[in-house]
Amino acid sequence: MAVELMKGNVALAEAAICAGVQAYFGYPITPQTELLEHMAKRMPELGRAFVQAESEVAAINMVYGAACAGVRAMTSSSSPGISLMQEGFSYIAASEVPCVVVDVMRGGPGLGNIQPSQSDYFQLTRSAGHGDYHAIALAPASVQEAIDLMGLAFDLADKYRHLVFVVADGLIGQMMEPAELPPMQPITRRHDDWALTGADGRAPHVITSLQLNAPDLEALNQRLQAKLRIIHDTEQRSTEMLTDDAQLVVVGFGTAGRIAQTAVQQARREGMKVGLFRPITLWPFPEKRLSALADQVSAFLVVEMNTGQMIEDVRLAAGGQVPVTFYGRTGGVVPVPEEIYDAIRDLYRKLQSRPARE
Amino acid sequence: MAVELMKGNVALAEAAICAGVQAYFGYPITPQTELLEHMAKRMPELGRAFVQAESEVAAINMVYGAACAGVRAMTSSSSPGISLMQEGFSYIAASEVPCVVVDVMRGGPGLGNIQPSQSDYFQLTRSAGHGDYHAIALAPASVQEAIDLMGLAFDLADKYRHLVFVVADGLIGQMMEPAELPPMQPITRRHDDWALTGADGRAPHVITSLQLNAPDLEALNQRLQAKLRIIHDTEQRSTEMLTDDAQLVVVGFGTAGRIAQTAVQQARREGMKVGLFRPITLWPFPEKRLSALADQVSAFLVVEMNTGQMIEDVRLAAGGQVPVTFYGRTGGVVPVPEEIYDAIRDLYRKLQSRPARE
Amino acid sequence: MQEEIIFAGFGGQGVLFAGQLLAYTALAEGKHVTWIPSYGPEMRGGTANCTVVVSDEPIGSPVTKHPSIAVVFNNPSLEKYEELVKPGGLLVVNQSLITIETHRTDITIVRIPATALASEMGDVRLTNMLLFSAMLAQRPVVSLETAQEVLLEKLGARKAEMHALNLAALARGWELGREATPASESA
Amino acid sequence: MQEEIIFAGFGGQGVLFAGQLLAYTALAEGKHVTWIPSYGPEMRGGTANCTVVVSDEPIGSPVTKHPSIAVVFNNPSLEKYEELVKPGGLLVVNQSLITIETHRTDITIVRIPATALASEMGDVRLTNMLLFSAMLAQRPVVSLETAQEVLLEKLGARKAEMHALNLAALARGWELGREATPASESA
Amino acid sequence: MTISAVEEKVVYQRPESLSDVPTHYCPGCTHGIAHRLVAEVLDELGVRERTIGIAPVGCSVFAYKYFNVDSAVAAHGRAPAMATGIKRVLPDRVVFTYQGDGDLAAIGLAEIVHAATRGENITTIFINNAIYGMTGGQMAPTTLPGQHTTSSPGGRDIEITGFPVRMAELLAGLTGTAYVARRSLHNVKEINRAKKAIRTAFETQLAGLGFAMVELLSSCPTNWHLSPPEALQWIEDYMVPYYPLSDYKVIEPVQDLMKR
Amino acid sequence: MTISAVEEKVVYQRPESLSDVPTHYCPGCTHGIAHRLVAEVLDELGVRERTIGIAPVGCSVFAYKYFNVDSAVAAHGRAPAMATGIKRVLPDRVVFTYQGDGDLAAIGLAEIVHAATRGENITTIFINNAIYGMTGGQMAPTTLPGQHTTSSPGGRDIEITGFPVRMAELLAGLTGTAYVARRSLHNVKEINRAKKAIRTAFETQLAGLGFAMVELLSSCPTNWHLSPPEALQWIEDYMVPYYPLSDYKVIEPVQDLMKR
Amino acid sequence: MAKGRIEINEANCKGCTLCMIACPQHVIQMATDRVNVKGYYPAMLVDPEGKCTGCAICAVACPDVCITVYRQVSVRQSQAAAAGAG
Amino acid sequence: MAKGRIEINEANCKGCTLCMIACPQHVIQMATDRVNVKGYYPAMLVDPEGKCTGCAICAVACPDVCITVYRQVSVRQSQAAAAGAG
Ligand SMILES: Cc1ncc(C[n+]2csc(CCOP(=O)(O)OP(=O)(O)O)c2C)c(N)n1
Ligand SMILES: Cc1ncc(C[n+]2csc(CCOP(=O)(O)OP(=O)(O)O)c2C)c(N)n1
Ligand code: SF4
Ligand code: SF4
Ligand code: SF4
Ligand code: SF4
Ligand code: SF4
Ligand code: SF4
Ligand SMILES: [Mg+2]
Ligand SMILES: [Mg+2]
Repeated sequence: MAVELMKGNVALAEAAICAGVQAYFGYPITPQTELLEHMAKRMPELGRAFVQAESEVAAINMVYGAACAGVRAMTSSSSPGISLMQEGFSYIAASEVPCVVVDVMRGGPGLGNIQPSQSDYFQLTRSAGHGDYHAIALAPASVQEAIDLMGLAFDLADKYRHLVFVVADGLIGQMMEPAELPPMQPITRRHDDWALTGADGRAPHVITSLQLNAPDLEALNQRLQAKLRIIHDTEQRSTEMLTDDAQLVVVGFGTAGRIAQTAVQQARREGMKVGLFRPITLWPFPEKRLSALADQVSAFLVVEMNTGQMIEDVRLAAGGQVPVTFYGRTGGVVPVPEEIYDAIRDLYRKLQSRPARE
Repeated sequence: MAVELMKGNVALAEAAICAGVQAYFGYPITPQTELLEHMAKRMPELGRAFVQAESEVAAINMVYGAACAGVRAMTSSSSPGISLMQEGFSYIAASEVPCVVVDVMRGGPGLGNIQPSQSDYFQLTRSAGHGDYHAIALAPASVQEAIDLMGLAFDLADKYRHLVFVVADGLIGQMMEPAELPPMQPITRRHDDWALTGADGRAPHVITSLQLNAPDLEALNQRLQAKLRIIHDTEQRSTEMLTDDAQLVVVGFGTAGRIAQTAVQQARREGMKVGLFRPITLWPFPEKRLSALADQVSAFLVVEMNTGQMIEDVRLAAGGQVPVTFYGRTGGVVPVPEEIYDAIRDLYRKLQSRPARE
Repeated sequence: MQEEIIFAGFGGQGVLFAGQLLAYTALAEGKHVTWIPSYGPEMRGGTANCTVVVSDEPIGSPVTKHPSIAVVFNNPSLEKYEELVKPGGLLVVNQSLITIETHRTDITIVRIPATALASEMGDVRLTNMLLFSAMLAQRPVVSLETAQEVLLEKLGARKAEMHALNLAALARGWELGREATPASESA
Repeated sequence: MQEEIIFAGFGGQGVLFAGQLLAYTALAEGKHVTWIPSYGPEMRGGTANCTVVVSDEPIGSPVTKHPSIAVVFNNPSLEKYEELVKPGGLLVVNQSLITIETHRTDITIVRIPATALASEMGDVRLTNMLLFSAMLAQRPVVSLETAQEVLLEKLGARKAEMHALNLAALARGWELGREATPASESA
Repeated sequence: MTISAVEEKVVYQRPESLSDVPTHYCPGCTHGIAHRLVAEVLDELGVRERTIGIAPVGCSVFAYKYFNVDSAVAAHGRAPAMATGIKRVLPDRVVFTYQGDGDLAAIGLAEIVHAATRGENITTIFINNAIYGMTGGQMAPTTLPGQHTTSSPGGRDIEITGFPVRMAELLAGLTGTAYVARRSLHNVKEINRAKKAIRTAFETQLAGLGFAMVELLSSCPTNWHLSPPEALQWIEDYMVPYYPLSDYKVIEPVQDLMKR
Repeated sequence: MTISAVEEKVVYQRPESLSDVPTHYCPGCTHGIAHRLVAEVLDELGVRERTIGIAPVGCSVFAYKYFNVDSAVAAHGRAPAMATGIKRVLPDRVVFTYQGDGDLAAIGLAEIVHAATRGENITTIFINNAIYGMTGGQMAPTTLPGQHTTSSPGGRDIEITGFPVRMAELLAGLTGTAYVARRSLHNVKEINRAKKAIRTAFETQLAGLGFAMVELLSSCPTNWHLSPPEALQWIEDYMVPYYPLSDYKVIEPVQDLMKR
Repeated sequence: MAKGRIEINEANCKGCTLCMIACPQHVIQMATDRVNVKGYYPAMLVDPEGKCTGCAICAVACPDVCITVYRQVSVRQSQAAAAGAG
Repeated sequence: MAKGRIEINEANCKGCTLCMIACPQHVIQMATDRVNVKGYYPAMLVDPEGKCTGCAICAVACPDVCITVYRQVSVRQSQAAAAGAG
């Protein structure tokens, strides 16, 4: 595949197609709609399933159904639509069927607006819906990374029979950037050991999240938690820049992390020992690496396009060792590098005026 | 009012009536249903509104509507139903209309079961739905407290024009205990300054969560956050027992906290310096008091009926000063005092074998 | 004083009501009390049981692993709860329906042919009252008198005949409970 | 080398396409590039603008407060972006529609009567091409030649006449851009 | 008859129930006509001061800016639930919802059907423009067979997407509804008929007779990619045949109202 | 005709598509009959091995234990969406949903209507017992006027709660449906008729003709507080008059199927 | 009249009486002397006079699929039927 | 024929042409020489012969409520009408 200039939403759609998604179900919502529209065109061309659902509630339950049949299935939406899917998420996680969901986040709460935002962090990373579990959440910061993580999302979903979110925002969804698609993956049958395909020559397969007996449900939860522990231990991903000798590390995911990169470079140019840490997995949060950094740096500056959500994970990872401060913009306002630079500079000055940390 | 033996669900309903709830909208779900059924009987008797909605989605939006009219309005549900209300919650919070929602939590994820659980902690305290906000969350541990907090819930909702959760579980909902109802509060008109009642002799009132212009939505978020900061600073509530000289403090909310009380008493009887801290507000989490305790104790033991959710708040409040360990049961299994006692004893022994903390 | 009492049997045997009667009576006597059912997955049939905690102090946990008293109405309940009763505790057994043997020797076990007696008295639904007062006879968690008053109040507007029958059942259960030779002692 | 270019105007003026042409051309020249629209609340009409970052290095932020170049198609865009252009930057002004005065002296300002010229050339939709190449004339972010090639490719199967017109517009804009006396210099 | 003097009278002007602000609708979009008709009816019935309107999520999300009455914006599809909440606590107020076809017939289908079947005493103005206008022209449940939209780029294929849903007929079939009609906004005659239906719908509510809905066939020149006059013609040529204009449900007491 | 010998034949036994486990249903609950009929039809059509069933949330949540086929439990009301997901990726499988009236007519109304109007090639078995069985007897959308339930303790008051919704009629009105019928399970004759309808519904799917639903009037002795025989009588006396038994929609190709 | 008999799976029977009521020959009765494991009084065939016709009406009426129905058929007849079906 | 005239709120007009097409007297035209603040060519009354009847059809057709319609009425007539309406 050649490098092409692609819009994030379209890239996400096409990457899913390359990854062998066999069924897409969705409902229009800005700033995600191009993803759905691309699927509306491409999936029928390829003889795959596309249904514009009557709502996000229906869409996620269609995904649930298709995934029960053992195929790669997905939906995409934006914040209010994601809220409507919470019950479905919980069923999917409890049933351990692999599903992929793209959230192109927008300004909230409520109807809010259609500008980029990162304020679904909590509802995606804590427990999407009721019950005890975390979905895997992958946050790209570029169109290329969106493509790469889309493929990874399906692989992780299948590997762990789990729900995986690709967490973008309006900016990534709307941005055009050169990027390269992976080769088209052949469609293979998966999950014959549990998928619903008809009980032909075998005992019936059943997919349910019902466990009326409390000890049985506790056992299910223990199994889930054991799986999540493995994911937690093995799937933490992050990227960093200029952290080697950094005294101050800026932490930001997705768009905020990428914008911060420019601010960090600027600060470096002005002689400040500043680095950038960008979580790629929001859950599992890359706390191992961040904890290690906490031993080295004097402070973290968390930058988010919300009022401070991931900061909790940073504080947990930092474990009270170093101060964690925050810079955020909300409601669809995208921070510019200049303002992040100012926040870095102010904090850095404060650090300089304090006794150095051993 | 006299002390009566009351079932938790019925007590919650009747307490809401005493608090002047003028409209109830709900959908049946175990273990919350008696609350709805009591309302079905009582509200029409009192000439107040009761509607069995077609779904939880409809129910929360009916509440939203009635609350827009300036009256005290509520719904109740249990975990899967609460998941379905997430979008509605976000609209309500953004629109700043006072609403009260009771969650009688049950085992999850998915359909799970109908036994008591506390696994909605994240979805109630982080951000119920998309966007940046926290609802106020009140967690009773007895029928009397359920009554008291129900009244408080309406007062806080009105005071802050905010969404308030009363967080119970199947055990509190189904338990009978002696309790006393407050006097019936007269119904008064509230919120004439913003409620929708018809633009008679004044400019129209508008309630919307739409702010298409990002800076406007950011301003809304700033206003919301300022309000939440006030709530955070002034409304933290908790109760504690035997903490004065405690080296180990057990932290649990609602039912888990109450069951832990017996275990703590047992441990005290056996000479262990153990105390109990029970958050009553889950948001704002009573971190001030808990931070203070962190200065004093050698460890916290968090007990929850989930796989560990509130523990994040305890760890954040403890700020890395003291180890925070966890004991939890899930899937509707209710821990008995005996097993919590064992957890206390084991941890306490470990603490004893370590050098004392200065 | 604190007692944790579990009533356990089939749905329809009046298990939950026996517990509630105890709870109402405890309240009438100014005691602290909690009552919780374990609500089973099935609509009806199946298992029904409830835990009542009665105490002079405010009650912490309303659940317990080891009750001080268990009143068991059928075989599965005996199987489940005999093990769990606290040493020194009391196990009241509905002799009529329970065919399996008990084996604990560190607790008091009394057997009452309650279902048979209730049928004899003309209403099988009196089973729970018989077992209830037999329990009180062994462990006066609340007084029989208060229980009688509370029962009449709860029966309310029902026929006088019903009142009399229930009172008679309470009285009969009490007698049997007092007379019963605890299995542990006889063992 | 990194340039941040903002194109701003009304919806329908070809603002977004001008930005995309730049992005595609940059890609063709092997540069790093990002293009983002600011998608306004309204369906259409209203404001349209996009930010293009072109760089020899991988690009960090695709947004900026202070672009190095702004190409403004109408009055509101001038009002908004004149302030923001980096000192030493470039402001390209659609003279035909912009009635208000500029005042920055620390940036290069060139005025092109693009809409009028486009009408003259027979299609008002050529406005964006005129402004685009005028910008290139002042700041060769990408080469005009590549831009021409890319444009032809994007126009694709359309009439030859269209191709010719667009190429002519690019050429004309380039000329005007080169000839233009920057306002800052003339001031 | 002798005419003694000639005076100039205003025979048409902006109704009071419509705020004096320009709308954000595209040129020729008949959302604006629907707004005006509702406002005129509120004026004529003299109920503006006790009316509460619920705007949907859709192109008419800003209806609260245009109607000079108390209003709220519902979550997408939930206007009937919100209206129910309000009407139940303020039964003497006039409560109406204004909803698009994505809002009412897709995501909000359960809410409208249940409000209707409950006989909720509210009025619903339903704008059927066979498209999701606000999000840029995707297929709606009411999109016609063969119609090209951004999510049915090859034309709506009934083999895959099924058939457009006829909401007036569907709601008329429910016992709880009092008045259900379909009208169109594609020419002056139909506009006038639409207004009468809207008036009847509000009168139904004022008389406490239950749920009333008027479905209005409306244009979306932008997403149909037609000029405003072409768009009106498209309604006449393609929509009206599929969505016949008629009264679908008029319970007896409403018939009496209409006779007055 | 000379009878040479007499042999004993099994004339009725448990169908293979029904697992050999006792159900959790209350005595006399006709959910069990509905299960059996579906299983018999699957057996007769020889499709058990390629059938996928979707159980609802409701008393029949355990249907997956009883049907000897691959199955899933949907979220409350969402069985048609889940079935859509499955059928779209496995079009040659037989996919059916089994849903109660709370599930299908209340919370899941949008999903069933849209599956139907899309002409989704699935079969829906709809158990109308005029009550929420599983949660202990609350009012359902299908609860009859005046019927006492735990959430309409004074009897369903149509002034406040509106009217019971007739789903067969509603779905029959949609263009996308191929076969819609209502039957009852209250006596042997009706049970036999119900089975024929269920068979037609599955044959409709096998022939690729689109959405088919059979509504079955079913008893809930427990929450109606009637003995099992009384409950059947109650269906006949009260439900059948409100919910007439009939074929509501039989598109032509289905009529042809029925003739065979 | 054809001759038949039924077998009732007593363990699964819930004593709902629907088979008893449905049987046109009135040869099903409810046990009164015993309950099954679930505590129900099961239905039973009481057919001393051999009135059961094997009509299977009881089986159709039974919600719990407890009833297996047998009918006596002449071999010739059944062969004929089998041939006819071939 | 009654005599009338219309006033068009040019600022709000979106140039959709629907009034022009609706007017039975063909006395509305679209401006070609000027656009309004929103960039639209507004509609305008071009009625040199005084053909406008004040029928208000244009106002009914206008989606943006831009048109106010005036009609000349005789005072007597109008008084009569007023009396009749009383
Ligand atoms: C939960 C949710 N899903 C999706 C959207 C995005 N959305 C906004 S308006 C709309 C559809 C509007 O179409 P319609 O109701 O037909 O109104 P129109 O714009 O055509 O008048 C959608 C899908 C949303 N705001 N919220
Ligand atoms: C989201 C959600 N809301 C509510 C419930 C609780 N619930 C379980 S079954 C049921 C209704 C069942 O009634 P119906 O569909 O009529 O089936 P039946 O039990 O009568 O067969 C309800 C409300 C739930 N499980 N999930
Ligand atoms: S997009 Fe369509 S419906 Fe929306 S305002 Fe424009 S023309 Fe009207
Ligand atoms: S509650 Fe009703 S529907 Fe449910 S199993 Fe019992 S009788 Fe059947
Ligand atoms: S087969 Fe017929 S006759 Fe025999 S028991 Fe059954 S119903 Fe009665
Ligand atoms: S119908 Fe079936 S379950 Fe009912 S009594 Fe007869 S055999 Fe038993
Ligand atoms: S009032 Fe009538 S005649 Fe006059 S401009 Fe309008 S439509 Fe034409
Ligand atoms: S109808 Fe209204 S908006 Fe359209 S051109 Fe005429 S005056 Fe302008
Ligand atoms: Mg529309
Ligand atoms: Mg039901």
